[in-house]
Amino acid sequence: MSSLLAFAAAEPPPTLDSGNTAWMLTSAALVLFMTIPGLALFYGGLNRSKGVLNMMMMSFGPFGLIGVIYVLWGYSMSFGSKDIGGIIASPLEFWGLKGMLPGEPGATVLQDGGIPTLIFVGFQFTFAAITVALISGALSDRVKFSTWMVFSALWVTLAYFPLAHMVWGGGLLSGSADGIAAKLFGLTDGAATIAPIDFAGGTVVHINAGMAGLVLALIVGRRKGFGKVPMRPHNVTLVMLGSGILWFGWYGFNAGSALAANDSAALAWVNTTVATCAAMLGWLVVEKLREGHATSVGAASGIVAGLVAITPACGNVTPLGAIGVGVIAGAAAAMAVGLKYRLGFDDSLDVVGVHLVAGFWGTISLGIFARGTGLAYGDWRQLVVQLIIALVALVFTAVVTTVIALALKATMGWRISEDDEVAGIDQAEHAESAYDFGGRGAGRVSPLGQHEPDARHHHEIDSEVHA
Amino acid sequence: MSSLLAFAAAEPPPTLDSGNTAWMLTSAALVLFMTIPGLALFYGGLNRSKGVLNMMMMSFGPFGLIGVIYVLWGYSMSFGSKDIGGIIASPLEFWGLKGMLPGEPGATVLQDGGIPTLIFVGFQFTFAAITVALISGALSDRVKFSTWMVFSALWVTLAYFPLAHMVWGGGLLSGSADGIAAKLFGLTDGAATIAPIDFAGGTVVHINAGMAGLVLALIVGRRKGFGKVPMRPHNVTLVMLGSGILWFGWYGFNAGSALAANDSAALAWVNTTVATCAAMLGWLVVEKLREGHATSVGAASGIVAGLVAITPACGNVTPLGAIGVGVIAGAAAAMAVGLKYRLGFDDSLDVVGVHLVAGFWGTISLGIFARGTGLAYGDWRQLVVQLIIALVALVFTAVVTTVIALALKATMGWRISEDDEVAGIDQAEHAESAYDFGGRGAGRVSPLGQHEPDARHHHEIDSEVHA
Amino acid sequence: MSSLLAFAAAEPPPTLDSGNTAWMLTSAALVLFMTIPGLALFYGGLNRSKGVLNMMMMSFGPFGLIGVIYVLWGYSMSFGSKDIGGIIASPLEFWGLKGMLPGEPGATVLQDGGIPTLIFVGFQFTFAAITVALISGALSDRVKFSTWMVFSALWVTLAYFPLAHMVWGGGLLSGSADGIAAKLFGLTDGAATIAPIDFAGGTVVHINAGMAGLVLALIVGRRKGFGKVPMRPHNVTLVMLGSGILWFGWYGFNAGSALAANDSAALAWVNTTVATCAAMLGWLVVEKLREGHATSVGAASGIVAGLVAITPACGNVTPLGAIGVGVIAGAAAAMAVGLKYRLGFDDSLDVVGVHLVAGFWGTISLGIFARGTGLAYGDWRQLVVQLIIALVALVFTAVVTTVIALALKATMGWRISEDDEVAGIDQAEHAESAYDFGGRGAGRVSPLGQHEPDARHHHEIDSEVHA
Amino acid sequence: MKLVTAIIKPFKLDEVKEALEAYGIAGMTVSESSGYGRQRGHSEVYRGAEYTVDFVPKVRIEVIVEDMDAAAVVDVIVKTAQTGRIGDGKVWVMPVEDVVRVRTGEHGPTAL
Amino acid sequence: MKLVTAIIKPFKLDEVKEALEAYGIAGMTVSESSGYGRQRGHSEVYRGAEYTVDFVPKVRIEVIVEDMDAAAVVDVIVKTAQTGRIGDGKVWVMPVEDVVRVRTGEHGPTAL
Amino acid sequence: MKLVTAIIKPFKLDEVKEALEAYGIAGMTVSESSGYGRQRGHSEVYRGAEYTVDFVPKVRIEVIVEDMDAAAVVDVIVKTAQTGRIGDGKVWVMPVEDVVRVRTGEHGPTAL
Ligand SMILES: Nc1ncnc2c1ncn2[C@@H]1O[C@H](COP(=O)(O)OP(=O)(O)O)[C@@H](O)[C@H]1O
Ligand SMILES: Nc1ncnc2c1ncn2[C@@H]1O[C@H](COP(=O)(O)OP(=O)(O)O)[C@@H](O)[C@H]1O
Ligand SMILES: Nc1ncnc2c1ncn2[C@@H]1O[C@H](COP(=O)(O)OP(=O)(O)O)[C@@H](O)[C@H]1O
Repeated sequence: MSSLLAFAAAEPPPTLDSGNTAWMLTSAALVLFMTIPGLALFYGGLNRSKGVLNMMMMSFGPFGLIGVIYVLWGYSMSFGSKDIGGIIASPLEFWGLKGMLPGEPGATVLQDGGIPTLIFVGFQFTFAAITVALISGALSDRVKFSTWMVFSALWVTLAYFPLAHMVWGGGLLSGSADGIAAKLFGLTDGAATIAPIDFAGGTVVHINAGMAGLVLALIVGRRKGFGKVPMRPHNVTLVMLGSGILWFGWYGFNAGSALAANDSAALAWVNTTVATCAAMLGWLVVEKLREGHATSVGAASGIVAGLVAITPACGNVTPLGAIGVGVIAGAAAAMAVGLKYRLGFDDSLDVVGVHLVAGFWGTISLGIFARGTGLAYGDWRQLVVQLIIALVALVFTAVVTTVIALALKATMGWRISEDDEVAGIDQAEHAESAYDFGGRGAGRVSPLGQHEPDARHHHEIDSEVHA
Repeated sequence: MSSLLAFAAAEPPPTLDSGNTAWMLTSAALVLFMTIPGLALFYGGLNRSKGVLNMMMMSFGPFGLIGVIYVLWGYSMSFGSKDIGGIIASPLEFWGLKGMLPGEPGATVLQDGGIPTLIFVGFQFTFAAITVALISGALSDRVKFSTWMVFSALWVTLAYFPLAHMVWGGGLLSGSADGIAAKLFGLTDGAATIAPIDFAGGTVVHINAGMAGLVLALIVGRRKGFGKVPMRPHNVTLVMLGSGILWFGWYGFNAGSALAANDSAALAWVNTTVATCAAMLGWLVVEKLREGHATSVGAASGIVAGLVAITPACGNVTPLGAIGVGVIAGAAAAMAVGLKYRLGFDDSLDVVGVHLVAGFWGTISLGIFARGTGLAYGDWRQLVVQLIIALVALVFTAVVTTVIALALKATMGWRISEDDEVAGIDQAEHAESAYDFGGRGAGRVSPLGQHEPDARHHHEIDSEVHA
Repeated sequence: MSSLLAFAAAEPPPTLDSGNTAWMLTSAALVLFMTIPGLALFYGGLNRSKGVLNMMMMSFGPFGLIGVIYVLWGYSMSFGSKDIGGIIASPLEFWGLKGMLPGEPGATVLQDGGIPTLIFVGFQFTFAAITVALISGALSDRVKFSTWMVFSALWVTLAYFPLAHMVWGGGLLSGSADGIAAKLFGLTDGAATIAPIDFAGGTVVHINAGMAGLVLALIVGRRKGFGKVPMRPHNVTLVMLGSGILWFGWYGFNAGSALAANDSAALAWVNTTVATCAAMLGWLVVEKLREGHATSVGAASGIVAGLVAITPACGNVTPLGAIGVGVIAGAAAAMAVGLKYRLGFDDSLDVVGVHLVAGFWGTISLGIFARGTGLAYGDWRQLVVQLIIALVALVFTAVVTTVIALALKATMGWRISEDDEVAGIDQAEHAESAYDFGGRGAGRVSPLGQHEPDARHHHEIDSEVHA
Repeated sequence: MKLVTAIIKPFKLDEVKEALEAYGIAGMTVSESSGYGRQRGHSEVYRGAEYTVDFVPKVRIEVIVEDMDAAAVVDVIVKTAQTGRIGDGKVWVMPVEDVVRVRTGEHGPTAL
Repeated sequence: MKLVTAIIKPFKLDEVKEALEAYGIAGMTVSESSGYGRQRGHSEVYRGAEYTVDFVPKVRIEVIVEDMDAAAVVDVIVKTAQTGRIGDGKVWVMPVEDVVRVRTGEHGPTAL
Repeated sequence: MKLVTAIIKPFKLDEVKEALEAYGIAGMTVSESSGYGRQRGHSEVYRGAEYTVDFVPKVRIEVIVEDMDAAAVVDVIVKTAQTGRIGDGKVWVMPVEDVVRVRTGEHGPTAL
């Protein structure tokens, strides 16, 4: 998305480029595939079996909601031209994507690579959706599905769209003349001399989701038995599958953020690959030294840490730089994930340890490795700019998430009952269980609608509680 | 595939467009991925564990068969120029794809978007194959694999190719001068004034498969214990995975049907996304109101219903219209799937409830929402045209399927023995079981070929029957 | 990769083609997806459950390592211009991909289809990585992970890069003026009159991996109980999923090897599809005749055999020829996989039976079916050339692999202890188990770092040994 | 009291459960098991090799009953689970010295 | 010797195991099972139909003990596994004529 | 008659089955279980934490035999399942009052 700043200002080129459009159609589909079903499987496999379906639904449910929201007001708030204080744009300008359809006069507006505006909308929607889904990893096995759905709608509107606008839509954290970076080190040709770099979403996606996960883990509280009872992954083949789908889809995320099929996309492709490889090795080496075994959950986690860290950097570092970004990301995340047991917050599937840590590192790594402007090239100003945007994003999200989470705590409430938590959230919230390999153990079948809808749900369950 | 009518008549443009070609190469692969393994996993997960492999083989087997058939006579019958009565084209014209290879003079014929004819062939093959695979959901756990393979070859030839020709190949249900629509409301510039719309296959794929499923469910009969013994999904994580692969691959299906990487593909992309999101919400809300719980199988099913309904409409409605198409599709299918228990036909995995209902709705929804010509725009004629093509397709398929199914019933027979059905079709038909987590319970291993091939198969099984 | 020979000599065209670039960005991602997680799942599902994670890690681990190696010296050794004896190129020329980044003067070198060099690098990396991963199927359940990682680094450098150079980089097995083919049948216009054909990797990938698998199976030895205790697939749904991902990704492998989105890619697409369909049928028919049942593992295996066989041939045969290539590949591999029990080598997951047999057949099948130059077209010289490159590749790999494998046997050792093998390699090497459906049976949880790192690993396991 | 253990074919479980309920038995414990006996297993085929699975899936039912009910309960199970085909299973009876209901601590017959 | 068999709620297993250890019991065998009794199962909903699952997951513990320990062991299990809610389970005692430790071939109480 | 119950290491199942067949035992019932005893479980590592699995997988065999065979059958099992390593398992014998073959309704020894 490096070219978005240019886009915000420039007039669109007159012709559509079918090659760039082909790549964006593909990329948008790839990013969708990351969440549905990639992330859902990754998180689901890491979860205990009694909550795997709920964990998957925490990705699927918001995805549906945000799809509708993005068309109605999300795109407009993120990328509309009616900026409000550098923080957000008006939700009304492109309400319902008005004026953008084929054949509409002012609507065949093309991005600078010659792509239809609509596919840019689709591409951006998938980013908003996965960011919310990422957060859910902090909350496994204990949260009301209804509260989570309401949270998703509020958070995407009040935390995600603003940050997307600030960073990519020409707001405060962009390289625009009114942004923080321009205030710090001045302007060159009407834009910041040292523009902040977030190629594909280190701040907007990963710091944002990671910080939200931390806040929620603290406000919602721990799973019953956290730190005492083992809560280990119930199906590691799903974890491996999920990590593979994430990696595959991430080419849409990163190389697609060039918004064209060009040199820059090719560089992003190679950097994404090599950083991820290096991060997997980094994680495995830490495990091997520390515990004596390199695990497969470790490999999958290292992959995700590498992908996260290279996300902001993939268009602006060399492949050798990418190896550095990756290996440090993998090792750092491997060391960070144990912290939750010491500090006592139940970030169940390590949103903080992986996304916040690697996302933060990836964002500031540009201060070191960015081609031409990083420390390694003798300039310290990029590092200052990157630190500032990372910290502003962190604080902004922390505040907004806290407000939303406390409001919901006071009203709808976050937690399911202790009884339900012990019996398993899949049964309590979704009336389902994930597996039935034996084919035994079920008694009667009755088509719905033949008895009263309210008289039969799980109050029959004599939930099993610790006395 | 909106442009196919034009294509049938127009002379090909002289140059190949690499961008459009890139998109079609990708799209064709995406549609293949929908069936292998997407649909197979979706259906397999919904099935009981003793029949999961057979259910997957009912997608894989015909896929192989139709691949060969399509090259031999399928493409020619669907898209050949030698039309026979508006219903079918000659199988001989392009037998074995003759004349289409690179370097062959008359063979580098390009579609109007500048794509090689061969990739159009590949793309269209994947549609034929998934349509047959869709039907299998009506038949789980009880059908001879050999009969199913023979059915597939007959049905694709006698039901699918004709309908593809009628709708997309310039036949009776197209907008051509000889079609039904032209007869009804006259011609403009040599084509129907109000042309029927089926952008990516509402009639050809979903009404066709859904109706065939209904006919087969009636003729083949119910599983032993249907409606009495519970037959619930044995592995919901496979269902979620399958639905995710289907959604991802459907971008090839829908946006690929623009046959180019352009505005129209971008609109199809966005509409496909938002309708599917809305349909998932629609299904979940119905469940929540009716049973008190929103389930994950419901989310996966809502996704499929939305994808089905938007298929014919994705190129011709606005994103707001797509929300309407989707939410109604999800809610309607959620209400339809229970019907089989009342009406007593065993449409095992809901081909009728999902594909027929949502496919029918999607096709006629264009009469309401089609940009410019729908009811919402003040014209009623599109609605009439859409109703007519939907009904003609329905009746055509019902008749052809009934004839084929009864002929097979009288000759090969459809059902495996009751003993085999109770013991499990995976063992009976494929001599396999899907899972072996424990690694216990197997006695000897013998390389094949060391004993008589006929003396050893499951007559040893003392099959377990209800006395 | 037919155009690589041309590329080696030609000066790059001046402009980037966004359509071809879009297709290569997509293709490279597709080939990555074949390994991560496609092949890992395919092999993992075929394995017993106590070694599924190790089997997956044997794909994941080397993938990470080779990613880093490829950037450092792999690309340079394969495709550098400083040829050494027709066998290899200098590792230093493009060390760390120097000189290839966007904006670097001599670096925006484009391939002949107008694609950035970097995406060609990415694409080629994925081939190197999957080739190593393929070998692992010969070694399930018994090999030290550390030895396997070291082997991977050595083998990719000493066996894979040379063969890639010889075949695609203008070396001995290419059509260049210094190659074997030119020596045999003379030159036309400065290149071999009868150039060897390996469109997408029959020799470099499949013969190479298959032969290495055979050598390793012999040197490493059999699993405990091989041929006596049944060792059957533990999760066939994973096998089906893996085969589907492989098929999908293979379009990047084969059609991507055209290095452009053009006629040739479209032909490769169709041939890949139809040969694979025919091979699946071929395998199933052999099974049905021989054992009385067509199995789903057979369908998945037939798919892979067909994909392997058509790999070298997909750009140079007709669709009817592709049916021939496929059906023979499927049938031949189905007959070959039982051999290991007779001959007594434990090629655990049939790398030899599938990849070596089908890869060899595919390579020489061009001698028969290659358009214009095959036997079927009245010329016998192509057959001679194909046989020679296949045999040279076979011998080269056998020698190199033997040397590396014996060296490792003498130093690090290949096998885990018998105790560990019986207890299961997942626990022994990775301290993990793949599944925990019950959620019972675990005692305490302790954050790492609270006790001595060395005092606690699986010496506590009282491993279960056959006395 | 007596413990009646029955090994039966899995698909008979629901019927047996209902028959026992009809007889007046209010509780039982069920687990999955595999049987070996006259009934042979089946063959499976994987890639060029054939496997014989010797064990056949069975369900194992345990019911504690009062002494006087033992014979009748055995009878009910045998009648309901019978298909007359090889592999129908076995039922056996063993002496139980005491039973306790965990919830209340009651001993003996009232604990059932 | 006696065989004490206990059917309990699965989440009580760790506590029971610890209580038995504390009492001095060094070994036991555990398996998964499903119970049927006063405690009812639950409902699940899939696509337009609702299913009742009659059986409730239970854990089955077997401990061989010396005669004099039987009553106390039953007591320990009952106390620890008790939640006072329906479905807490049953414990029963049966006579054992002999026990052997496979590793050494020792018979009787020393085999425990 | 007697019920011989054996808890053994899973990989010994096939050998024990064959030895019993050789002795002349024609049937048995097998289930999966987990053991706890002298033999310790293992550790697993996931993302910065380590877990101890206390229970070890075992197989549980049940064979009904005539009184006179009980001692010999115990012997066969003990001999075959023995590896001499901790965790080899236990075998115990209990009195059975009656056995019925479900298929035929035969009682007593002929039901075996
Ligand atoms: N001696 C035995 N001890 C324990 N269980 C047995 C014994 N013999 C048979 N069984 C169980 O009974 C089942 C049925 O026995 P089988 O010999 O196959 O048929 P049938 O009882 O009809 O003659 C077996 O699968 C096994 O579970
Ligand atoms: N007669 C019986 N024989 C064997 N097991 C029984 C019997 N009755 C109950 N059980 C077991 O005990 C468990 C608890 O019994 P239940 O009637 O639900 O509650 P409670 O014992 O608290 O009254 C059941 O789930 C079942 O496993
Ligand atoms: N008191 C007991 N009651 C029932 N089963 C027991 C008892 N003690 C041990 N076991 C079973 O025997 C198995 C082996 O016991 P263990 O103490 O580990 O080794 P060993 O018998 O060789 O001394 C255990 O895993 C458990 O299944």
